[in-house]
Amino acid sequence: MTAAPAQALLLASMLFALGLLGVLVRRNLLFMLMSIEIMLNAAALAFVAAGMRWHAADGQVMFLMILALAAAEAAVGLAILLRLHAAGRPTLDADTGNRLKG
Amino acid sequence: MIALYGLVLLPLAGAAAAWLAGRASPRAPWSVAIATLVLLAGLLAYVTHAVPAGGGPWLAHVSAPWIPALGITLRCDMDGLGLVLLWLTVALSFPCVLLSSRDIADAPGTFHALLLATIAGVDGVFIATDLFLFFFFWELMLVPLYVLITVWGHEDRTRAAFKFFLFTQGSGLLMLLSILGLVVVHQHQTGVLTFDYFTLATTHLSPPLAMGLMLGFFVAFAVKLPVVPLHVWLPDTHTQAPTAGSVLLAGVLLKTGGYGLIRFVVLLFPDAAVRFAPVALALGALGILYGAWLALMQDDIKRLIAYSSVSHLGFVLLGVFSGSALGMAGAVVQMVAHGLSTGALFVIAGALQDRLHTRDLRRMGGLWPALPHLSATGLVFAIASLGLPGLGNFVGEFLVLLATWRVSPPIAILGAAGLVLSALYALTMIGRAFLGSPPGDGWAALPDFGARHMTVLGAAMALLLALGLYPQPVLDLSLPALPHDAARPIASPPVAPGGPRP
Amino acid sequence: MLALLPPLAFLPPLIVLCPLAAATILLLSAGRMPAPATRVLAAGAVGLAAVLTLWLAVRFLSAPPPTHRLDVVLWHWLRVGGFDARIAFTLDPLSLVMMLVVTGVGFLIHLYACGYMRGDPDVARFFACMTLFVAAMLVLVLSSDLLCLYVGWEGVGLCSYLLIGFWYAEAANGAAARKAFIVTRIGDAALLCGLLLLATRAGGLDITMLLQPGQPGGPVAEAAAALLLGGALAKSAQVPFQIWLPDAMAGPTPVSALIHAATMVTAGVYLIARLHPLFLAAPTIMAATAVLGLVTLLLAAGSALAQTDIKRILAFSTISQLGYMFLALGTGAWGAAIFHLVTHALFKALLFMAAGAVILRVHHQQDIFHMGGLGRAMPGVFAAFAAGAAALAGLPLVTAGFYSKEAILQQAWHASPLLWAGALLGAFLTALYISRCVFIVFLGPVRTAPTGRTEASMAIPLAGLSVLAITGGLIEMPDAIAPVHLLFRLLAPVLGPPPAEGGAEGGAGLLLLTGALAPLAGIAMAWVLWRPRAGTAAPAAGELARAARAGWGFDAAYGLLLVRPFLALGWLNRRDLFDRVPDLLAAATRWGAAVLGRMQDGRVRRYAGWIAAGTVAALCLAVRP
Amino acid sequence: MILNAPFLLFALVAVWATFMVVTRAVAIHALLYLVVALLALACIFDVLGAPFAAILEVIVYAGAIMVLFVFVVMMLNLGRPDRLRENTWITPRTWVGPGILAALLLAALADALAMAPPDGGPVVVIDTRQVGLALYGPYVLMVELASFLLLAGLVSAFRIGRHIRGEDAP
Repeated sequence: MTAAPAQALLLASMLFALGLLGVLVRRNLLFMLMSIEIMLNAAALAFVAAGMRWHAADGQVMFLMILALAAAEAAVGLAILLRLHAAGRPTLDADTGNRLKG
Repeated sequence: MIALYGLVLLPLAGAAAAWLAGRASPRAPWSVAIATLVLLAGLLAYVTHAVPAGGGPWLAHVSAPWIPALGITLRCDMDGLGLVLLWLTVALSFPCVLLSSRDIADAPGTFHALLLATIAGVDGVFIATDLFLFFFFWELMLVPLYVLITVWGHEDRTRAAFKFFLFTQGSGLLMLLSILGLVVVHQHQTGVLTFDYFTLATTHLSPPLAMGLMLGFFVAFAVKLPVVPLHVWLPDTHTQAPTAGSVLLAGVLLKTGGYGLIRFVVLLFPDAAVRFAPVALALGALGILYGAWLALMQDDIKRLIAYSSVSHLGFVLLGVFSGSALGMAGAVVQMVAHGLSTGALFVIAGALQDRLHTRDLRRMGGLWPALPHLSATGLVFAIASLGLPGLGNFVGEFLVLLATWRVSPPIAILGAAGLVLSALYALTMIGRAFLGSPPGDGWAALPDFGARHMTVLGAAMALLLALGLYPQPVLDLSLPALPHDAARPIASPPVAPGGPRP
Repeated sequence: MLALLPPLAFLPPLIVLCPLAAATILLLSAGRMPAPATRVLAAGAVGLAAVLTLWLAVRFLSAPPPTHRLDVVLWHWLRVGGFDARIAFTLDPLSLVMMLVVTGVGFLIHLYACGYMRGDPDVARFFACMTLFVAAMLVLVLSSDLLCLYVGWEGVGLCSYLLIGFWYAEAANGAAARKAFIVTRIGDAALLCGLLLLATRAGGLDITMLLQPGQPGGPVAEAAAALLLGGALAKSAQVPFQIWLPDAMAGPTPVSALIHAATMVTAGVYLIARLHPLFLAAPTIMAATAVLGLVTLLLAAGSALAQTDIKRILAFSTISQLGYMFLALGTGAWGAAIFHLVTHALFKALLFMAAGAVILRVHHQQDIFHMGGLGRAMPGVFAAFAAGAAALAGLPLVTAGFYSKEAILQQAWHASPLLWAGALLGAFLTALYISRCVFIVFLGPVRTAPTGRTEASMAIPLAGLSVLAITGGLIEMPDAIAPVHLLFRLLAPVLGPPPAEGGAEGGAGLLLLTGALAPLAGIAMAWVLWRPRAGTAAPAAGELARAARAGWGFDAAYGLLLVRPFLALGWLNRRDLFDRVPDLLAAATRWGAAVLGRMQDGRVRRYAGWIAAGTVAALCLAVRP
Repeated sequence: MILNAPFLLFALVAVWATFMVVTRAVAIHALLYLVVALLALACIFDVLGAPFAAILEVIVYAGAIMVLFVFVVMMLNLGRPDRLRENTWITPRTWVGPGILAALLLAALADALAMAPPDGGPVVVIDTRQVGLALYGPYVLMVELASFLLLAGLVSAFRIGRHIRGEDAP
C-alpha cells in the first residue's frame, strides 16, 4: 500500500470547504457548531497526512491538540447554546446575534 | 525694512486686543478694530513713503532666520503688485468693519479678532517670499474665515463653510506638494535645502516636471480665484457668510488667487505657463460667460453677486495668461476694481438682508421710493460692475481683452460677449430689486443708508472713478517684479521712474 | 490769431464741463434741491454750453486754424505695454456741427422739459440724467481717441437706460430700458472688438493716427469696419438691432426728443462719418451699410404706417430716417448723411416735442385714433407739428428735410439706381405715414377734448425749432436750385471735397423733380385715405397691418430663437451643473460608507464569510504571487 | 500514482456523510451523519498509518463529543416546527454566495496542492509509542497548555450552564 498524502490533503480540502459551506449557509447555531467540528477534523486530517509524508509523530501530536481544542470548543459552545435557548431564543438563529439584547 | 513685519504683526496684535476688549464691553472690540485699521493704514502709508525712489522693481526687503535646519526664513519682499494689493486690503477692511460688524451681537470680541487675523494672513500672503512662510500665511487666512462663516453665517452656514474649507484646504495640499517637490528638486541639483523664492526660481526643471509642479500651484490659486470648474464653493460661501465675511472674501481673498497666479505660476514657471496658456485662456473665457450666465438665473441676490464675481475674475485669468505686461496690468486693475465694486455690492446686499430679512429677489421690487439712497448706491455699483467706461472695471476689462486679442481674437470676442451678459444680469438685478412695484401692499418704513454708509460707499465710488479715469499710478505699480533677470516672460515696458503712487 | 488760440483750446473742455457739473451737483443734492432751482441749473448749464458753443463756432469759423482742427489733450489715460490712450478732444468742423446740434437742440429740449416735467417729484433725477447725457454726448463727438469716444458712447447708453426707465414704478418701462441697453450693448461689444482689432494693429486708438493714409485694406480692414458697423447699427437702431427704439418711447417725451431722435441715435452715423477712410478701405462693408440702411428705411416706414401710438409712429419714423443716413454713408455721401442728421435732429425733436405737448393736453392719451380735431384747440402746436411733419415728409423747396433728403437721393442715384428707387419709395411712404398722423390727430372730429394750455417754456422751443425745421435746409442746396454749399464746404477738411453733382446735364434736374414729386404723391394719397370725415376712424386691420404694427415680427423671432432658448437652458442649469460634481463625490463616499458599514452588522455568518473571502484572497496571492 | 481502494472508499463515505450533515434539516439526522463521517475519517487515519489517531477519533470524537451533542439536542427538545423553520432558512438563494466562496477555496487549495511534490513512498505505521515519546518529549509544554485549555473550557461550561433553571423563571 502506497501512501498518498496529496490525496489525503485533497480530501481534507474538500471537507474543509464543505464545513465552511455549512457555517456560511446554516443559520441554526447547532448546525454551525457541527460545521465547525467538520472543519477542525479536516485540519486534523491535514496534519496527520503531513505526518505520514515525513514519517514523523508530530502530525498525530497536532491531532491530539486539535482534539483537545475541539472538546473545549464543543463544551463551551454547547453551553452557550443551551443558555441562549433557555434565555428565550428558541430558534437559535445566529443572525439575531446582532441584537445585543435578549 | 522691518516695517513689513508690522503689516502682519499689527493686525495680529489688534486681534488679541480686540479679543481681550470683548470681555470688557460689547462695543469695545469694534473701536479696537477701527483703531488697528487706522494704524495699519498709517503703517502702510509709511512703507509706501519710505520706498527709495528708483530703487528697482523690488521696493522693500526684510529677512530673518526661522528654522535654519530646513532652510526656512522669515523672508518678506514687496513689489508694486504687492503694494497695490496691500492698499486694496486696507481699503476694503474699512467698509468691512465700519459698515458690517458694528452690530454683531454674539461674541463681538472673537468676531473682530478673527476678522483681523484674516487680514493679517492676507497681508502676509502679499509679501511673503519664502514659500514655507507663504504657505503658512495661506492657511492663516483660511482658518479664521472658516470660523467666521461657521459661527456668524446665515441659515446654511455649516455646509457652506465646510465646502469652502474642503476646497481651499484640498487645493492647498496640492500646492504644498508642489512646494515640497520644487524644494526637493532644487536640493538634488544644488545640495542646498531652501524655501527661498528667489533661489528656487533658478531651479532648472524638465518640461514635464515644471508642468506638474505648476499645475499644483495653479489648482490652488484657481480654486481661490475661482476658475470655473472649481468655483462651486464660492456661491455657497458668499451667500452664507456674514456680510463682513462676504466683503472680505470677494474683495480681498479672491485676489490672493490672482496674486498667486502671477507671482508663483507665471513667474516661477514661465515656460510651463506659456505652454499652459491656451487652456487657461479657454478656462478664463468659460468663466466669464458661465459666471455671467448663471448670475442671470439666480433669485438669491448674494448668489447673483457671487456668480458675477466668477465672471469678473475670468478676466483676471485671461489677463494673467495673456503673457504680456498689458494683460498683467489689466488683471491687477480688474482685481482692484472688482474688489471695490463687488465689495460694495455685498455691503448693499447685506444691508438689504438686514432690512427685509430675505435675499430672495422674487420678494423684493419697488424698493427705490422706500430706500432711495441704498437703491441709488446699488445702481451705481451695479453699473460699475457691468463695466461702464470711465469706471475702474472697464479699464481692467479693456486692457485684458486687448492683451487677449493679441494672443487669440476668438477668446477676446468671447470675453467681450461676457460684457453683454454682465449688463444683462446687473440690470436685471437692479430691475428686480429696486424698480417696478413692491410686492403686496408696499414697504413699511425701512431705515435708509445713513451718513456713515454713504460716506464709505461714496469713497469707494470715488476710488472706482479715479481708477477708471486716471489709472496710471496703479498701472505703473502693477507690473510684478521678476524673481530674477534670467527668465523674462514679460516684455517690460518703460515704466515712468518715480511715478506717482496711490 | 495767436492771441485767440489759448482760450479757444480752453473752450471745448469747458463746454463739456458745464452740463457735467450740473449733473454732478444734481446727483449729489439727491433731490434736496428745490424744483425751480433744479430747472434753472439744468437748463442754464446746457444753455451756457450752447452759448459757449456758438461763441466757439463763431471764433473757429472766423479764424480757423491752418489744419482746421484744434487738439486739446487733457491727460494720459492709459499708458502700458505699448498701448497708449489719452483723454483728448479734437475740435474740427464735424465735431463743431455735432456740438451745435447737441447743445442747441439740447438746450431747447431742456427748456421744454422744464415745462413738461413740472410737478414730477423726481425732477432732479430727471435733469441730472439729462445733463449727464449732454455731457456724455459732447464727449462722444469731441473725442480724438476712440477709447475716449467709447466712454461717451457707453455714457449716453447709460443715460438712455436711466431715462427710458425714469418712471420705474411701471415694470414695462424698466423692461424697455433694459432692452434698449442690452441690444445696444451687443453692438457696443462688437464696437469694442473693433477697437481691440484696431488697437492691436496700430498700437493705439488715436483717430488721426488710425486714419493716416496708406492703411492697408483687405480682410483686416473689412473685419474692423464690420465690427464698427455693428456698433453703429445697434446704437442707431438699424436692422437687425432696431427693436429697442420703439419700446424706448416709454421714457418721458423730452427724452425721446433729445436722446431717441436728435442726438444719441445719430451717434452711429457720426461714428462712421468720423471714421470714413476706414470704411472706404472696406467696399463690402460699405455696400452692406447701404443695403441695411435701405432695408431699415423701408421696413420702419412700413411699420410707422400701421402704428396707432403717436410716439411709436415717430419712433419708427426715426429708425426710417436713420436708415436714410446709413444709406448715404453706404454710398459714400458723408456730407449728405451729416446734413440729414442735422435737419433730422431739428424736425424730429420738433415733432416729438409737439407730440408731447399734445399728449399733455389730452390726458396722456397717445393713441391717435382717440385724438382728432386738435388743430382748432391748439393751433400753435398744430403749426409746429405741421412744420415738423412737412420737413419730415420733405415738402419741396420750403422745408429743411427736402434738401437733405434730396442730397441723399442724388448720391444714391450715382451709386445704384436700385438704391435710389428704394429711397424714393421710402420718401413716398414717409410722406404717407406722417400725413396720416397729421390728418387723424389734428383734423376731423374731436374725440378727446383737450384741456389746459401749453405753457411758454414749451411753446418757445417749439417755435424756435419750427423756424429751424423750415429754414435749416437753406445752408446746403443742390446746384439745380441754388449753388449754396455752406455745410459741405465747412465739412470738406474732414469729410473730403463734396461730391460732384450730375452737373448741368438734364439728369440732375429730373432727379430733383422726381424727388420732389414723391412726397407730394404721398401727401395726396394720405388725403385720399385718411382725410377728415365723419364717423370714427379705426386702425387698419388685416395680416399685413398687424405684422407692420408689430415691427415685422423681429421681436417675436428674437424671442423665439435667442431669448427663450437662452433662458430655458439657463433655467435648467440654474442650480449650476458643476455644483453637482462635489455632491456626486459626496454621494459616492456615502454609498461606499454604507457598503463597508454593512460588512460589520454583527451577523456572525457575514463575518465568517468575510474572513473566508479574505483567506481565499490571501491564499490565491500566496500560491500564485 | 495508484489509488488504493480502501482510502478511496472511506474518502467517498466521509465526503458524502459530511455533505449530508450540512444539508440536513433535522438536527439528530445531521448528528448521526456526522458520526458516520467521523468514523470514516478514523478509518482513513488508520489507512494513513496513524492507528493511535484513529482510535482516539473513535473514542473521543465519535464517542464523547458526539454524545455531548446528542445530549444537547435532546435538551433542546426540537420538533416539527424546527424542521419546517430549517427548511425556510435553507432556500436555494442562500446557497449561492457561500457555494461560490467554498468552491473558490477548494480551487485555491487544490491549486496549491498541485504544486506539492509527489510522493509514492510506502506507508510507515507510526505507533502509540512514538506518539507518546513525542508528546512527552518536545511537546510537553503544549500538553500542559492543552490541559489548561480543557480546564478553562470545563470551568466556562459549568459557569455558563449553571443557572439555566433559575433564570428561566419569569
